[in-house]
Amino acid sequence: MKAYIIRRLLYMVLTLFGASVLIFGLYALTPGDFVDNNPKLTDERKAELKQMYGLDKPVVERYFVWLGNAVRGDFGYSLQYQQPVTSLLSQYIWNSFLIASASTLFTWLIAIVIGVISATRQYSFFDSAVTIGAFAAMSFPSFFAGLLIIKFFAVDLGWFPPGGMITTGSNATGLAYVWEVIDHMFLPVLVLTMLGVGSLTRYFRTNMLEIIRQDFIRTARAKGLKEKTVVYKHALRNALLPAITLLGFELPALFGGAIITEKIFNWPGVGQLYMQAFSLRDYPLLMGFTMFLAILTVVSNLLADLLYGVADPRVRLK
Amino acid sequence: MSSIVTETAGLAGTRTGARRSSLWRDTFAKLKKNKVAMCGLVFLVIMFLFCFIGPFFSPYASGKVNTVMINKPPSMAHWLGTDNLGRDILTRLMQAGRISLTVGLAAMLLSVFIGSVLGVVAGYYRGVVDQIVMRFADILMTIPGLPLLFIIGAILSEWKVPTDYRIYIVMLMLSLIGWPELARLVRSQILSLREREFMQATESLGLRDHRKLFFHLLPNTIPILIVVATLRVGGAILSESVLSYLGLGVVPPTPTWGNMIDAANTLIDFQKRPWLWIPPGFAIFATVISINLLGDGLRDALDPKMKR
Amino acid sequence: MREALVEVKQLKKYYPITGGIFGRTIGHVKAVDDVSFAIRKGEAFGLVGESGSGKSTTGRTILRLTDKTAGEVKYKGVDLHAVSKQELRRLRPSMQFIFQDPYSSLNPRLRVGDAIGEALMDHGLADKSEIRERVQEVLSLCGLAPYHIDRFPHEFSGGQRQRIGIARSIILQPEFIVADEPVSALDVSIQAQIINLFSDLQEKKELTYLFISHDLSVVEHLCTRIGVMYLGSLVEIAPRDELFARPLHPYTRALLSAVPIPDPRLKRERIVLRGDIPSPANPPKGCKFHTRCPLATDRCKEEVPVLRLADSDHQVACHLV
Amino acid sequence: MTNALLTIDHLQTHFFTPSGVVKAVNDISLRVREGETVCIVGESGCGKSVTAMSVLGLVAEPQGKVVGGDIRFDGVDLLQLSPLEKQQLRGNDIAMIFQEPMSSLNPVLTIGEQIMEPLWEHLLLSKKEARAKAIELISLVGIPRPEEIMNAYPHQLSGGMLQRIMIAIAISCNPRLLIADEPTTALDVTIQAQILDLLREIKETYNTAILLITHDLGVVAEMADYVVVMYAGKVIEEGPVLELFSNPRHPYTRGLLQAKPVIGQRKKRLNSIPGQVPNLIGLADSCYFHDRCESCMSVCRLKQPELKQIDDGHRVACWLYEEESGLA
Repeated sequence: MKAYIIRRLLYMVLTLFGASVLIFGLYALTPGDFVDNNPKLTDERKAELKQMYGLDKPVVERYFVWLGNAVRGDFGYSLQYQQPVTSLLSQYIWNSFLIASASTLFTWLIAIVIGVISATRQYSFFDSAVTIGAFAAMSFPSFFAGLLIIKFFAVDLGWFPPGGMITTGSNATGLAYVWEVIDHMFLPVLVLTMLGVGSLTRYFRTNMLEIIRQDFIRTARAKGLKEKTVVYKHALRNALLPAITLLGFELPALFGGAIITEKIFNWPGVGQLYMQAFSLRDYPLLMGFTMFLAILTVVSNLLADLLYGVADPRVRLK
Repeated sequence: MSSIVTETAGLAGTRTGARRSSLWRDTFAKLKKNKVAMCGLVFLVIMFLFCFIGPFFSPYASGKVNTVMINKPPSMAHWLGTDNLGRDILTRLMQAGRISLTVGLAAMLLSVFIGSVLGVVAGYYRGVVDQIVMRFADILMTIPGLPLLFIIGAILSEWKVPTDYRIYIVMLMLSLIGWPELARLVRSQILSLREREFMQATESLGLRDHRKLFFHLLPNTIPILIVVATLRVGGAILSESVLSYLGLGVVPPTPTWGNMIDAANTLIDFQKRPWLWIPPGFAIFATVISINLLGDGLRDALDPKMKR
Repeated sequence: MREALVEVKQLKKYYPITGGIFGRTIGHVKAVDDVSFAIRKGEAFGLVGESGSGKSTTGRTILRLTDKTAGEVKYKGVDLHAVSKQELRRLRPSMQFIFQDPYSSLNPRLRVGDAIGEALMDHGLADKSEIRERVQEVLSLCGLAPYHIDRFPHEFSGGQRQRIGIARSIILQPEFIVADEPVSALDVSIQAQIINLFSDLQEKKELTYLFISHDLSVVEHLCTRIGVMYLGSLVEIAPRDELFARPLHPYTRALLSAVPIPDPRLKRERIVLRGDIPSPANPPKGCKFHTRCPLATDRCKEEVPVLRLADSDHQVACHLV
Repeated sequence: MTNALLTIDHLQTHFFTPSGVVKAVNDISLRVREGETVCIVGESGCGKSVTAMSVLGLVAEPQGKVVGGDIRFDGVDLLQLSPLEKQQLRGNDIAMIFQEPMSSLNPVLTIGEQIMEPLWEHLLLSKKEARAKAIELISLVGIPRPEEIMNAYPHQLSGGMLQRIMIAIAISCNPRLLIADEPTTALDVTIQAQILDLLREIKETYNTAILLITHDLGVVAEMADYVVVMYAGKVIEEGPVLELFSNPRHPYTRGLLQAKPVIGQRKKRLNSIPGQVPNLIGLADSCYFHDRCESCMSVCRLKQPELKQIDDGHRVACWLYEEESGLA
């Protein structure tokens, strides 16, 4: 077990190193930066700023400086906000985490319930409806789904606020504040859930269908167990196990995927921050966030694999 | 593939054309029974006709600016209304579809090509080549697709790539982020096929390497490639639309479904002129769902045991 | 005594078990652990054993379908594991392998005619024009119809597929065939057809067989000399009649008595072995069979018995014989 | 003679596939008496397993369905039972073990949990009682260190051990009938001998009736009191074991007995049955064996023979014996 974790950690560091080269390389390729893009600055001032931010040094040197700082947890200063990238990210990350975790929760709950029911009633009307519905959910461009929902629920019906996290100018506190946030969360979470639920439902349905045909399910039935026990204890447990590793992909993908949704709903999360940083070419922030995603991906993959190793007796690590 | 057919045909001598493709005929027969998948297929054909032939029947195909007819809601003359330059939305939808479908198809072809070549090389030769290819794939896969696309898209904007070329570059970008997953898939297929007894039989028969590769290994990965490739087109169309919507992909005046929805970024168009941005959104949705349904049908027909 | 066609000397095949931070080898599954025997020209040598006995790995290693760990395999005096790839390829047609699973041993996307004929073409053993004819010939030899040539494997039953697999080997005019459990996936009535096909072919083509099976009755029917394997080692080798009349190793005796006989009147004294077959990753010390042997002594726990001649042409590895 | 415990009459189980209706079990009848071992023997696809699954109501729906006949267990018509009643019967009065012990146990639950489940469900034991009983059952089937085994997972045990565990689960509620579907096919010969011994022991100790399904005539000869031979979904011959083996009547039964190589009875050539088992879709009214039969007559191609009594307790479905029983 220990050896396995160490091996994985070593490998993880290597992968992250590769990713950092890739990320830095991509940004270094880009002509123009925060300083160049600001027409108000004089040439002298530009040169001064460039020296200050180290933008005048060769690429390789800049990379190692950046990497050296990054390893110490310092991703530099956001040029736009004049704040350390890490503190900026940690400020906004919780807002993102709020809608990401809420939608993950709903996605999994809905996907498990619907997936199991449709697998136990394969070829029924319900099953066909679920199948088509799942494909529909997978086929919406995320931004279009967001736009449609805002247009319909916020603009036309006026049931929910069209964006933001709190009503502009509101100074609600306590429960009223919580309620206001929930009100604003509703639509973005709905969109994220809708976008994610399709493929996960398909996953659970396929998995359950496969498991229900296995010999040990026949044994469970032959033992005279209740159908509920057979489906929810014997089959579902087996279907859930491999899904643990999915979680490892889901989480980072959700942060990546929520970028669009956050932008559309004007939700003050890292995605929104990221999109703004884009238009202003705030490279330290962009690189910091991209690196954060890469770290999140690698770490959550490792955690998911370890969790799976603990949960599944067949691969239980020694 | 063609060399296989000719060589085997030569080997077996008198063979009727009808028998030749019986495995594919079986597949198609199975697919035909799947009503949902057939609906998808039929719709896709209609969509293609609509986009590629439709403009020839439209009186507004020239796309001339018409200052009198700006932002008009749907009417008898303009079924889906007109845009801020007075162009017919329906016609633009067709022209945009050409680009979106082409980008989707081309990106798929390119990523399938790169992915399968690298996957085959990695899986067949293993060792160092395998390590290099797969580690590189791993690194690319650590960054979620969208942010990676945004970065590359932003670079493009900075390089001031002429708008005419951007569509090719978008294709390249999409295949660049698409290939690692395909390479992994093909590699794992090759690795598991190698363990099958018929591959050991080729060793026992003393067949040459190229024969093992092109007659035994590759033909057996084609079914799964077809399915994944089909689904890929849908994914590429979706990604392209996001990029173009954000102005990081194909940019006007070249129309795509994605950048048509860009109209929604103006508050007044978004709230009051839904005919500007809802039709392209539904065109994307309908195309992608058809592709997904067809792909799922193909999966069932080609290999029912295959999992996603 | 006829000359040996194949000589196996101290053959070992270990599969590494990896672990640790850098995936070091921390142990071995000793699938084949020091096996020596010879197969004489024209005979059918049977290799029997239960799962984990390494009989199948022995067969594969003999034909160099997997690489050996140690030892040598001489085919007509040539060490198969020492020759170059080109030389090996040149030798391939004369020694063929027949697989157990008739479903996975045929490429699903290749027509029967192509599957059987391609090796002829690839080795340049026949003109393109005559291949089809040769394929049809060999199809009828193996009990299939010439019109089957254009069909795909999935159109056939298990028994017919096994015939296709046999035809694929036979067309190369081999001298030596390793057949790995070729009938164990088949039903009794079909099994008999395939066993008969094996005997017919041997008669017509003067073949030498290495016939691997877990089924003693099949081996008794087809083979003239038999080796019994247990956990990677050969425990007994003897001519058929000798082995069945006078089994010397306690394992062979137990194996023989465990096979159910389809005769309800027959009441036999049966030796039921205790316990399970140990894992080849962690075989018992001394005689590998001592954990289940009803006669085991202290010596068996310590000392590995060597295969030695107990009688003319009857070898056994047991301290008690 | 003891009473019939299980009576199957004219059972028909069909599978509705895209290429047609597969009549997997096509009008078969058989009975199992208390304490008796009945063997159903036949080759793959003859419907022997489907028969067993039909008894327990485990045929995979909606493709498979019992479409006719009835199954009575101790006088109760099983096909008329509600799902709840069926569930209470399974594992309790009728238990079953399967061919593949490796895949027949849930990989993510402990052995102990899986043995205790039916004890909770049917015998309503408390956790503690169930645990004690489970440990007792494990040692009963001859596995040492039962406490350790309780906490083990299936992948940690060998095939033979797992089959013993399956047997422990099956006998946990003292069933009156044990259905064993190819219980030793996946096991090695020396392990097979152990399992067959165990089954015999259980039968003698508890007077459990056994319906044993197998393709191996050797196993039949060792275990059976009464034998039923199936071919293509039909019973073609049945009789007490001694009678059937010493005096097989149906050409298929004879063929099977001669096709199997037997240790110590070597022949120059095995008598094989030519051809293949027919496709079960769209069979015409004929003897299903006619195209492989060496004594095929014209009537065999036109009409299906019925199962007729020819001797005391020996029944055969073959036109060769129709005259003997007094019919033309």
